[in-house]
Amino acid sequence: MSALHLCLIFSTLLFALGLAAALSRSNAILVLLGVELMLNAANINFIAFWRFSPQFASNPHAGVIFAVFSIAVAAAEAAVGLALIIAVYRHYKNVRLQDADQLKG
Amino acid sequence: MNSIPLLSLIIFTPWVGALLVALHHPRKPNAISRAGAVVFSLSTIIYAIAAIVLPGGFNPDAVGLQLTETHSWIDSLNVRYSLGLDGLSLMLVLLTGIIGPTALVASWRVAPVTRESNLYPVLFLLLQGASLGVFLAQDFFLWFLFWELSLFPAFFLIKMFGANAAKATRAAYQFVIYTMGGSAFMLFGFAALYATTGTLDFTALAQLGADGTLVAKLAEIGGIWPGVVFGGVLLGLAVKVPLFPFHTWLPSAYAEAPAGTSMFLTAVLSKMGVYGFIRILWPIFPAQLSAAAPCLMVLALAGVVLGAFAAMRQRDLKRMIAYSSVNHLSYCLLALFAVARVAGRTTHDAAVSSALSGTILQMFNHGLSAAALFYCIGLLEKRSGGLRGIGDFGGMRAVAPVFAGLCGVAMFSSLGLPGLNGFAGEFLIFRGVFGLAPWFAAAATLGLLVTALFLLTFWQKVFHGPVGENVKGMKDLSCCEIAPLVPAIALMFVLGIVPQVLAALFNPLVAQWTTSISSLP
Amino acid sequence: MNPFTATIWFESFARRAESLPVRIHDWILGLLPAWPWLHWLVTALLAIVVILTFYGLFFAMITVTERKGLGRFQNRPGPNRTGPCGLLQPFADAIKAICKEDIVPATADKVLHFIAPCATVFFGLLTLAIIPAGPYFTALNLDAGVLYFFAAGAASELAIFMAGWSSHNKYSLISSMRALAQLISFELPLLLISVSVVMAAGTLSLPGIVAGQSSWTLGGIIPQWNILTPWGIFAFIILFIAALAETNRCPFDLPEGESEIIAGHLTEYSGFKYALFFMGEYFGMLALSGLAITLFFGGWNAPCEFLQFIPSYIWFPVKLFMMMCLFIWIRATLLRLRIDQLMRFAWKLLVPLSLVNLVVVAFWMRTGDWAGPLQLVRWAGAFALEFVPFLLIGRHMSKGLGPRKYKYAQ
Amino acid sequence: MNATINYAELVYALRPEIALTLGLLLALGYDMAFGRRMSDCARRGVAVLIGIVTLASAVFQTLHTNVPPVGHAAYWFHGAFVYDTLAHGVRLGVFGLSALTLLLIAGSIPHSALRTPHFKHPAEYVAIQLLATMGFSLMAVSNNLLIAFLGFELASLSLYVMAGFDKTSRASAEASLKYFLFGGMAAAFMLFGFSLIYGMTGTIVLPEIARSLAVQGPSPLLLVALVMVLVGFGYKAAAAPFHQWAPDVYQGAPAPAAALIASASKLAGFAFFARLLFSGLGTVSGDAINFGGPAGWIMVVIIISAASMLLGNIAALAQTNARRLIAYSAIAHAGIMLLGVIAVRAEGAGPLFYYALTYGIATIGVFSVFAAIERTAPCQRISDLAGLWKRSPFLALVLFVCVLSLAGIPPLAGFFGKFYLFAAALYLNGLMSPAGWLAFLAIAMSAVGLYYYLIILKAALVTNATAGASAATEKIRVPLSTVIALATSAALTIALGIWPDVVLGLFK
Amino acid sequence: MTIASHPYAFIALFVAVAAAFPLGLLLVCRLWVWAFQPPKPSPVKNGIYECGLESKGDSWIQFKAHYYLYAILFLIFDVEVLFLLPFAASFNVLPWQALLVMLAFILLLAEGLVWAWNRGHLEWK
Repeated sequence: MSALHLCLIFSTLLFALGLAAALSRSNAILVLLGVELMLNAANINFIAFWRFSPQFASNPHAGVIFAVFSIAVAAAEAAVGLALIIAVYRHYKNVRLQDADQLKG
Repeated sequence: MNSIPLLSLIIFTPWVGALLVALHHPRKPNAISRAGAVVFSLSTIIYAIAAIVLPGGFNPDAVGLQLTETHSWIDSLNVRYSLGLDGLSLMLVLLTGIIGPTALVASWRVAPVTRESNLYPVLFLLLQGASLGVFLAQDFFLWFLFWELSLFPAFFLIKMFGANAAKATRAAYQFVIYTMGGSAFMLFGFAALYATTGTLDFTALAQLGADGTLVAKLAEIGGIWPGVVFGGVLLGLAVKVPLFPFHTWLPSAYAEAPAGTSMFLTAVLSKMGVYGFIRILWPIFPAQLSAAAPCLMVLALAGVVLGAFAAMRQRDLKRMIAYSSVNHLSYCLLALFAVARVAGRTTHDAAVSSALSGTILQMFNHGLSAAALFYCIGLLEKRSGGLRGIGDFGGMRAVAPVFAGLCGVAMFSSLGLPGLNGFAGEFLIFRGVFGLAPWFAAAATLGLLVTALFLLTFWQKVFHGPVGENVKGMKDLSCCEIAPLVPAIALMFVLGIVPQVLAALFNPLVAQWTTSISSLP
Repeated sequence: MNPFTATIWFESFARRAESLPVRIHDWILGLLPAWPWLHWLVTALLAIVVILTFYGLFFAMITVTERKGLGRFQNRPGPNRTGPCGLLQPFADAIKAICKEDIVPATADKVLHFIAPCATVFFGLLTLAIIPAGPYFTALNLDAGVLYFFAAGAASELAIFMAGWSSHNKYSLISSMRALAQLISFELPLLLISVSVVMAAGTLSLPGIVAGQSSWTLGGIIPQWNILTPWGIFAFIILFIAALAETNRCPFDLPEGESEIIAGHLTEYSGFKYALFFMGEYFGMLALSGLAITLFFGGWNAPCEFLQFIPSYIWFPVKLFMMMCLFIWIRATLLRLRIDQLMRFAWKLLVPLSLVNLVVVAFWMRTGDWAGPLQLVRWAGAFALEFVPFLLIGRHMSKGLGPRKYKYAQ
Repeated sequence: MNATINYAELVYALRPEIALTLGLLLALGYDMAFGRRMSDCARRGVAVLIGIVTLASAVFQTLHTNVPPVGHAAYWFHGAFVYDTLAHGVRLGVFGLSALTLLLIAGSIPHSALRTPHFKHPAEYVAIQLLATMGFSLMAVSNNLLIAFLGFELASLSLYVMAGFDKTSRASAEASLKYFLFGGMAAAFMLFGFSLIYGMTGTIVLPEIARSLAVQGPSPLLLVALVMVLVGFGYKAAAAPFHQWAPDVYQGAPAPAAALIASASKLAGFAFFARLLFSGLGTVSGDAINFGGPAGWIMVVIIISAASMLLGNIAALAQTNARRLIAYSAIAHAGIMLLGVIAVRAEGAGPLFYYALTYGIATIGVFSVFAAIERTAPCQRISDLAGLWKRSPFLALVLFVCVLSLAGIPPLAGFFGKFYLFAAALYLNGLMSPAGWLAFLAIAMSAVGLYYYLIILKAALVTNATAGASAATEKIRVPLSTVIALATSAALTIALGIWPDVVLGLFK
Repeated sequence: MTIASHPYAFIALFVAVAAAFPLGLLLVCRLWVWAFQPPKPSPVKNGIYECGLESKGDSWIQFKAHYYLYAILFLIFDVEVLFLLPFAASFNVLPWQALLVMLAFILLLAEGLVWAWNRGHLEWK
């Protein structure tokens, strides 16, 4: 099993973990954490592929650049997410998703 | 004459009228807007007569489309703004021209709609323009636009002005959803046609259909494909006519609509379906129609017979006439399918041409007679304060002899009494169908008998017998009330005696169809 | 001995003194069998042992320096009983700490309560590994050393929050929240200043940054340290202020504000865990001082060319000690801020100025080839670019604020 | 670092985006400097005006970009950006749609004390909307997974904020949180899929990916990547089974934000995915022509499309809330647009673009009506629309036109879009292909759709308002800017239906 | 002379030792306690220290949202550094246009800061 495989298995596990957290948790912040885990799993993939795979000559740094940008995006997403969670908190006085059930039909 | 876009004028003048009326006064109708509406409605017949009479206009001896207008429109889809007139179209334009103003006048004068609103003439003019567009468009896309556009004014006419709001709503929805559902499948078929042939022009498609290229092209991409496209288009048209199992929307829609709208619906809108069969389905899919004809004939026959029986069972006069419409239009379809069945066989030229002529005549005649009958029932309703059960009246002949006379003429025309217009069409149809499919014709006579039965029952129960409770104190018709009936009744007589007046307009067409049918592969 | 041979001797002495650690290292390896993995292991362990002992002892000495120094500032002798001049005081303190009973609140989150002090020390040590203390005292030479430093250093915020939260004490929690807010706020100027140094050096490697400052001008008297540039002086001031706040030092020691919130996150700690917190904090201070030295004071380099005979492993501790003295001096001089003042200071002054500093560095680096009178323009321009925003922001911030008026004292 | 980076080209490629950036800075800056001194109304007006001018200048910049002839594309900045008719059209389209929704803001001031969406911070709203528009525009020109992802996220993040912009509304907050959580997950899926694609091909430039995949052929890992990308896409497009957020957002978000989410976002998203799927993954598309062909993303898209049409149409039938109804209909429309994605192979992006654009215009029209009604009375339930004909004939007329366009009634734009799209889908291989059956299903479902659209129209045009609720019967005064938005969307819906060549001409 | 052949191997070892260091010290204390000073817990001693008062209510209280605002702001600027660092490291070889691009980036962020300042989000309340 090569290093790349290990990285991929790790990232897949991380992704699965994040997905499980995002789907099963009822606390919005924990769901957000799960989403962040999923994003970071993808980042690990990028870095692993960049490090261990043969590259196209046209852009040898694509993987790492992608990872840098997606970290930034993940951070922005966390920022927006926290802001939205605060907004919900102001109305519901908690961040449990099962309480946010005003919209349905 | 050629420089004037006459056909566009025919279509769009009512729409311009609708716009003007709408702008004139948005809420309450007044004399000016009413008069304006009638004038714009009348424009159709004026244009049509102009087209026949004026030099450079319609040439009855020529076959093929005349007065064509073609402009590029949607280049990316090869869709053109294409109008054309031939004998068939002209017949229907004339019919619309006659019934349109009549029905409009009838809507106010005779059987006033429940809500006094200027919306009514606006919608009515829109409906009239759209119907005319259907009869004149020669490109599927344009045709379909008008086809669908006719639906919405009709929907609102039924829904907003029907006597019984709840029932009218239901009927209007039923009407729109049935028709739209059918149209959706038709659209699907044409999308496929476009995808394979790249054109939507009726003439071009008919050309492709006649020499078998169309089927070959469709078959290239899958065996069941021609059948499916055909089925889609058939469904769309069958709902509109309506063909037997798809007719369930019709009685309630006709019954719940205000009298004027019923007149227009039965006289013009139902013809759109038959027109579609003749203009689209038959030329484009001759082989498929021929193959499906036995089945379809059974359905048409069912329409003839069961429509008549159903009409007999009705206690509501409007529903009765509605079912009789199913019956009458099924004659047309029966004839058409019978002709389609024998396509490619050379032995039946006389029968074919008689069936086709009969079909066209029957369309016209049914328009006149059914509209007149709806008008009469509208009058009854007005007089009795909304009653229209067959048992609510009695002895009307004594109370209102003029009314009884006029109504009787319409009824006998509908029944097919020789000497009145109905006879010519039905006679020709039966003559043709007997030559092409004798057993079907024989069975169809049953429908004829039952029609006679229920119409006579109607006659007897309403006009004869002791004077009913509701009839007492009814007045006979006033001049104003007679006026709308006059053109129709007059035409009934004229066409009953000299149907050639009309037949001359479409005979060359029928002759050409007849030869082309026998020459089909 | 003629001067020439004297110079030779002198130089060879300096070289030998400089390479002393290498020779010791080689000697130790020579005693061992020639297995590569063993050599690597021993080398690594040696580096670790050196780091632990050096910084451990430095920590001890700094505590006693601080106590004595503060004493002097306040006109009292400071510790003077244990050992000569009280020099053994830290060891006595350690023994006392070991002997003290370790009290854990019954309601605390026991696991986190235990982890928190360990984590403080742990992360403090991690950051120390990257500080280049000399050409042969660079335990860890990473291409992205700056990133490593901040990655490891930022984690100490977590430890403080752990401590505050696990104590189950309101004051602790408030303090840890405050600490968190303060740490992240001051982390930004710290980072941005590092970025500006990286811009000037063109590398993320800390030894690389040091190497960029290892030359002298004006006949070897003036070192080419970053501190001696217009942007560098500003950058260092900002970095130093941020470092004060990052290590919860006075005047930014709000999280531990005894007079308001008992002792903040330390309230529920006693015994050796308390000592560990202290150790961790001092390790953090040492690391940040080391960083400041690396970034601005030429790292292990001598200030003048002729002073090179003193080995680099002397220079670095000397500079470190002076930095620590500066910390102590500030602590003795300034008063504690309020939290709103603190946050305002970080966000409204330090962050914008560090952003400005980036621009100034860009200007400075791009104008490196200006000579003659243009050189003057370069200096003036860089100073102006730094000063004008500072004045503008400063004026804006102090708008409406005057000396406090004391109602009753008038 | 590559020293040959041509920054002039970068600036040329991103002129509209630069214009948007400057515009949003101006909007924020002006509001910061002078906003406090102005009345609420003036403040809102200035912000909207700046937004519109900015979008206009972006349109101007776009118009002054050289468009390569149809079938060709220009590549900029080392292949990071692509410019062709689709990109050109989408840029123009999103700027226009965005401008239309901006007009709604000024109109959405509550008249009474009723809780209706209102904007305390118009400049911020405009700025965020411009950011979202920038994201759309980037999605339109991206030729590279990274730019695409950035554009996608820029747009998404801005839309999350816009959905939750009404701070006084519980529903708005809830909607935006749900939108965010679903969208974040979708982004993660997509990013993971991108990373796998990158791993397999070693590049993030779409044509290079296609070349590399053509050599490799399909593999299980590729299938995983495709599914992940499509899951992300499904969420974005609100296609079943990833649609759960859509009804909530349509219901809870302020009307202008919902309008933007329903219009420009869809247009950009579908254009971007058509490009990604065809230009990047086209060599592993699988077979839309025959059943049982090689597996690829087309089968997945077909399944999602069918599921969306079925679920959207059927669930819409049961709705009593007008906005939710529109949302479910949007899901159904997403299904049809997915069919359009498949049909790109046959007819190019023209049908898809036309459909998405006209759908967007009509939806904006509907939401404009909702926004206008909300000025006097809540507009959530379908029954809230009752008596609209009497309260404002103009609104009723616009609603009539737009809803009929959504239903696909000729001669409105929606009809032509459907027709063109179905023809394109059938063009693949007639009915005998999976796409053909899908088109068939789409037709059948549009007939179903007609029913619920008529329910809305019935409420608006026929039903009388319930007596007693005074707010529900008073006349609605529509502010000028909303009138412009309403009139524009209705006029465009009609005009584009009658002269579709105005749009389709781009693609011919 | 670099000590480690691979820097990450050294980091791994260092992490282990750095973790062991405080744990080892605490172990020494534990041994001392075990050998000489058995603990004598009592409810008062093990209670929460609040200046001699009894603790009231739950200590794990919810904090006001303002803390999160700072966190969000920090997040944004922290990520900014993510882009600044690669830029800074290669600053010397970049063309001047790259500087302009970066300047635009910084200005955009600075604009965000000014906005937050203007809206009063930087004031601790």
